[in-house]
Amino acid sequence: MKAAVIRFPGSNCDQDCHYALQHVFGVSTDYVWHKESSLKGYDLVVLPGGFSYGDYLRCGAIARFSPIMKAVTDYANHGGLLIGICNGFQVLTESRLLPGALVRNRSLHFICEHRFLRVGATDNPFLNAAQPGQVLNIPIAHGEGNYTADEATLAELTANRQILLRYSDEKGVVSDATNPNGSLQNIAGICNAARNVFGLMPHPERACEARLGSTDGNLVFQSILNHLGVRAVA
Amino acid sequence: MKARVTVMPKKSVLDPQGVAVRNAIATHGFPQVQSVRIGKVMEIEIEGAGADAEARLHDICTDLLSNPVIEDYVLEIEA
Amino acid sequence: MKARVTVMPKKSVLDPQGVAVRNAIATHGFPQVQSVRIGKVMEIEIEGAGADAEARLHDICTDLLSNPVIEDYVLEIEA
Amino acid sequence: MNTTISLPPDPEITPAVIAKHGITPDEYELIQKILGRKPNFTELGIFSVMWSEHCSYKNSKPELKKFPTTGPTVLVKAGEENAGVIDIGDGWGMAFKMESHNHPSAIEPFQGAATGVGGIIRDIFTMGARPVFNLNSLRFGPITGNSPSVKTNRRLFSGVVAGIAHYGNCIGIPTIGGEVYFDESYEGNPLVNVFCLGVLKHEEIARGAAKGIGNPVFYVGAETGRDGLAGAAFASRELTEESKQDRPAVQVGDPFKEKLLLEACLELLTTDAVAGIQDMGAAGLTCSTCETASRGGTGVEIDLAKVPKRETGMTPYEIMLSESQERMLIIVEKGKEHIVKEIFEKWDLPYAEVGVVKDDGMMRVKVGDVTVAEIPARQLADEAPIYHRETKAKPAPKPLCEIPKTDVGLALGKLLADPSIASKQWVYRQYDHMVRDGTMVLPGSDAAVFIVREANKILASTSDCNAIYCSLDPREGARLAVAEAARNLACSGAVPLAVTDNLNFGNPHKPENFWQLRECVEGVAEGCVAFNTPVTGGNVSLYNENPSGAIDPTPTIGMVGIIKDESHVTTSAFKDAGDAVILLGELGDEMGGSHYLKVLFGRKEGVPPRIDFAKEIVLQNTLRDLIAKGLVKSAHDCAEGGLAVTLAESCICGEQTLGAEIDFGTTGLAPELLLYNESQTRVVISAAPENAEAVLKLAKAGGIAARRIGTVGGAQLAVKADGNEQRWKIAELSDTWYGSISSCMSEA
Ligand SMILES: Nc1ncnc2c1ncn2[C@@H]1O[C@H](COP(=O)(O)OP(=O)(O)O)[C@@H](O)[C@H]1O
Ligand SMILES: [Mg+2]
Repeated sequence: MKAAVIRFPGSNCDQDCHYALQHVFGVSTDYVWHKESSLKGYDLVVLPGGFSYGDYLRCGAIARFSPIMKAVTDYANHGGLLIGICNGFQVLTESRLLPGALVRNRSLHFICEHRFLRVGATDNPFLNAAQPGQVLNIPIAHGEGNYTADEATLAELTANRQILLRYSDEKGVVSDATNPNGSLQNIAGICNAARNVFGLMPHPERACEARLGSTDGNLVFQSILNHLGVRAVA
Repeated sequence: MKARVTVMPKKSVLDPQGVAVRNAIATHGFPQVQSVRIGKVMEIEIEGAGADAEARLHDICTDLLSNPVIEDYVLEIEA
Repeated sequence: MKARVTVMPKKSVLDPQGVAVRNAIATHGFPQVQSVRIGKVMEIEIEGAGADAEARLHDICTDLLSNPVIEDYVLEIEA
Repeated sequence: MNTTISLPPDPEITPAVIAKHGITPDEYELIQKILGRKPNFTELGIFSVMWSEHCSYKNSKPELKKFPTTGPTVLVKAGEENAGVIDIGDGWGMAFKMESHNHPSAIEPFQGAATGVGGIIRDIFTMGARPVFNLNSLRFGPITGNSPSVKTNRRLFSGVVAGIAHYGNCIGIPTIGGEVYFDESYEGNPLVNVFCLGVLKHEEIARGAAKGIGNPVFYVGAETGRDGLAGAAFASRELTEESKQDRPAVQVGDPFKEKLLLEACLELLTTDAVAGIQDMGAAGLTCSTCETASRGGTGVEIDLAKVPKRETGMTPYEIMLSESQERMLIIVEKGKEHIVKEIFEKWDLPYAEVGVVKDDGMMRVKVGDVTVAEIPARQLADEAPIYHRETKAKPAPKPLCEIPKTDVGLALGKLLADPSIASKQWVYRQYDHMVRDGTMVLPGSDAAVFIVREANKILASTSDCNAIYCSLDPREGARLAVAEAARNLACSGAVPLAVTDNLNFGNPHKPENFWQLRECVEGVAEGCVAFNTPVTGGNVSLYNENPSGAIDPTPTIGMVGIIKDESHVTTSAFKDAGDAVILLGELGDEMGGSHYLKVLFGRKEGVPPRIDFAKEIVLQNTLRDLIAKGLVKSAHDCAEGGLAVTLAESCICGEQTLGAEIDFGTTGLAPELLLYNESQTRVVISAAPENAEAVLKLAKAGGIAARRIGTVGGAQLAVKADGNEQRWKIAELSDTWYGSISSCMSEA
């Protein structure tokens, strides 16, 4: 299996994602520069966190027009597995590969801390290694992670079981008190209707080693490997 | 040619910044302020564009300068 | 009463956001765009304010809504 | 942008113009002697920034020589380059430094702090090091209450934190630690000291010298605008009402540009194209050209017509003095120009060949064929006049005659609520402190711990300075700051390696202020000798005053250490119910300069605690031995607020909260003295119950007092001594400590 981590000029979690895939899971992983135009031969594409083009105007707005995004869109439209983490999630909504939008946290502050997440549906390539309702401990670090969508979109997301992660407490209870940023229905991550594109604000790549406080992020990468029928070799 | 684009959050979308500013104004001793909505304004200078400049600016407004999911824009050409 | 406050970065102050957007528009096939400057616009609704409302809004503009060190503001009262 | 340069007739150089540039008549004489003629206006501006305190250290240099700067691990010494470099083993080194942005932050907190972060990061990657983490040390006036000045302090505090967050988060360097204090003395003159650390292989160390006659000089990075005109000169004056007129001194940072610049420069440094590299910080193009020439023993000639500019009609004076951010000067090996072009085009960054290295020792500035400034580079960069300022000792602090009493139970809550002691979560939550995936100990413990994966090294880092102690006794206060930094590292399991310092003081022309500076420098030097931690660099910020006087002397210490084994990483929170709580060190009895006096009685007085370095070193060595033997589950040093605050923090600062039952037995100390004294050389540790005896034995064998004082567990912190008992609900202590700053900040 081969994975690609897209590198926008302002990406800053690219190395962390690369490390998780290459060194924690032994997946052969390349960096792909934003000026490239092809994604042939990859089984997984990651849009990492960071500030793609400085995130001026709106997060992810300018990245949407970078040369590589044409290839990313084609790749996704042909069923390729695509995951956008934090800024990557913002790029996905700006590119309309996922519905809705991510706006300023309701506190107006950037928030970096460990958070509990309740797993929604698991019948997808991204969380099949988890149990529905399982609670994961994965950090967040964003200023604009407040997910919003109109009612019709929300109804569709719900009906199609596309809401994969919600901010919760340690026991999995989802409430306003456990909502760090004002996200609609505490949404932390969603997938598209075809279930090959996943966007999430939390950083699974920051939860891959016990020495950094949690290994729950591994479930996401493990799920992808399961789906592709690959065994980790690290 | 000069253009001015104003981008405002849609009425249906929560504007956390606007709410925060309203509260700040209220505690600043001006509770009569009912609501504040905050948007962006962009002043654009263009040189030597063709007759289709306005149409192209509209494209840029929907593609780049605003996100139609959450925002509306107004384009004014100032000659 | 409605007021509209437009806050723009001062001319000599770097506007990294404007520069980034100008570059994005240029690579978007519209290189005739010479410059973009980006500011904020705030739509404020006020009810039952006294005759001094405008003066007080000016105070709020300098104290709260703009940073006079790097920004200029324009206050418009829309009836 | 295509630009023209204005060459207006030079304003006449009158005594008033000279004075406005902060140049004394004697200095003007010296300038004329160096040039052999009168300077023109541009040259006057160039001298004024290079000879400002910020760039020349003309008031502090003789003092800075007192620091120990050598040692077997020192690869690049303080003062040689933009930052010192220390060996961390296996061919790896670290470059780190602290820098102040106090005055810009007072005028525009967000951009002032942001550009401070940008500046210190450039100092680090200029050395060829990849920045891996940042710290920040902040001081503001009080933030509790509702007076207009308190509101201003809150605005400054929130703006500074947001600015640091903006820059550090965007560029992707985690801000993993720091300190924040609130005190009246910083009213109107906040301190913003920022620290960056980077790692590199020994052979990757880059130099800031203009080497190789005939080599082209490249300008890379952001275009030059009129921002921050003469900021260095500005930072070298007192803040007054008139400072607000100095508004053009505000620079706006662009962290995205800096990210591009960082990546492009590090990529370029892996090639053989670079002969020298220097960031443009304070005094921009002026400082970088004359410093590289001076270090290289060469001359540099540049043509301002070729400098990328953002605005039209700038004068040579403005271009030379601009402090636009995110710019670097690179001396390129002749024939390798194409490598620079390729890399900077890849990163979409402006670059231009603006000049050439010459053999005549001159810094020559031209516009096309017209020479607009011509100054001997070495004299300009290195021969600013040096002043030996007058000193006048302040009276020694008087011992306290009595220790005021209050409800000792309520006192703990008040201390934990004091913003200087309360949790700084409101601050560090806004910083991305996990990016780069190496933060093993998150902010909130005694020291931040970061594993540098590429080097497989675990570094611990802290910044410390209790300025109350320094205001009462500057020498002892400075010694205490170094000792506390070392103790914080020891508590995390680390061995201290080296120090960077930021000396924040008032106007040096006032003899008391200069005396404080001298005492503090000597105190820091004594501490660094004792802990064997050379000073690798730092920064001096003088003229920190407001209308009611100078700030408390604040010699901020940034210390870095190394942890030999992953299993030695230790944090300050109690881990498991049933664990033994052990005090290493004495019960103590020094109340002078304590937070108990300040927070509860508004008194900053008394003789601050004394530090005995020999004893302190025994304590720290013993603690590290115990940690290495796997006997220590938590370690937290006693600092502001004394034993009671230390115990409470160990109960509440972890992922879970735990109570503790503490019994001191018979002490003979008044309860407030026992609980809140701030004697040094004390650490509270916890250990598995079965290891408690071994810990006590080993500590005593090492020559350090140690006693078991209780057991972890329950929902309360209970402290018994001399027949009295105090009980506090952990949940309440926790709410107070975590909530205090955010509740202050949620007020208007
Ligand atoms: N307080 C200090 N302690 C030790 N060295 C210092 C101190 N202040 C400045 N230095 C050293 O003096 C040299 C010049 O520093 P500086 O002018 O601040 O560099 P920059 O040009 O980046 O501002 C640096 O090597 C710096 O580390
Ligand atoms: Mg420097």
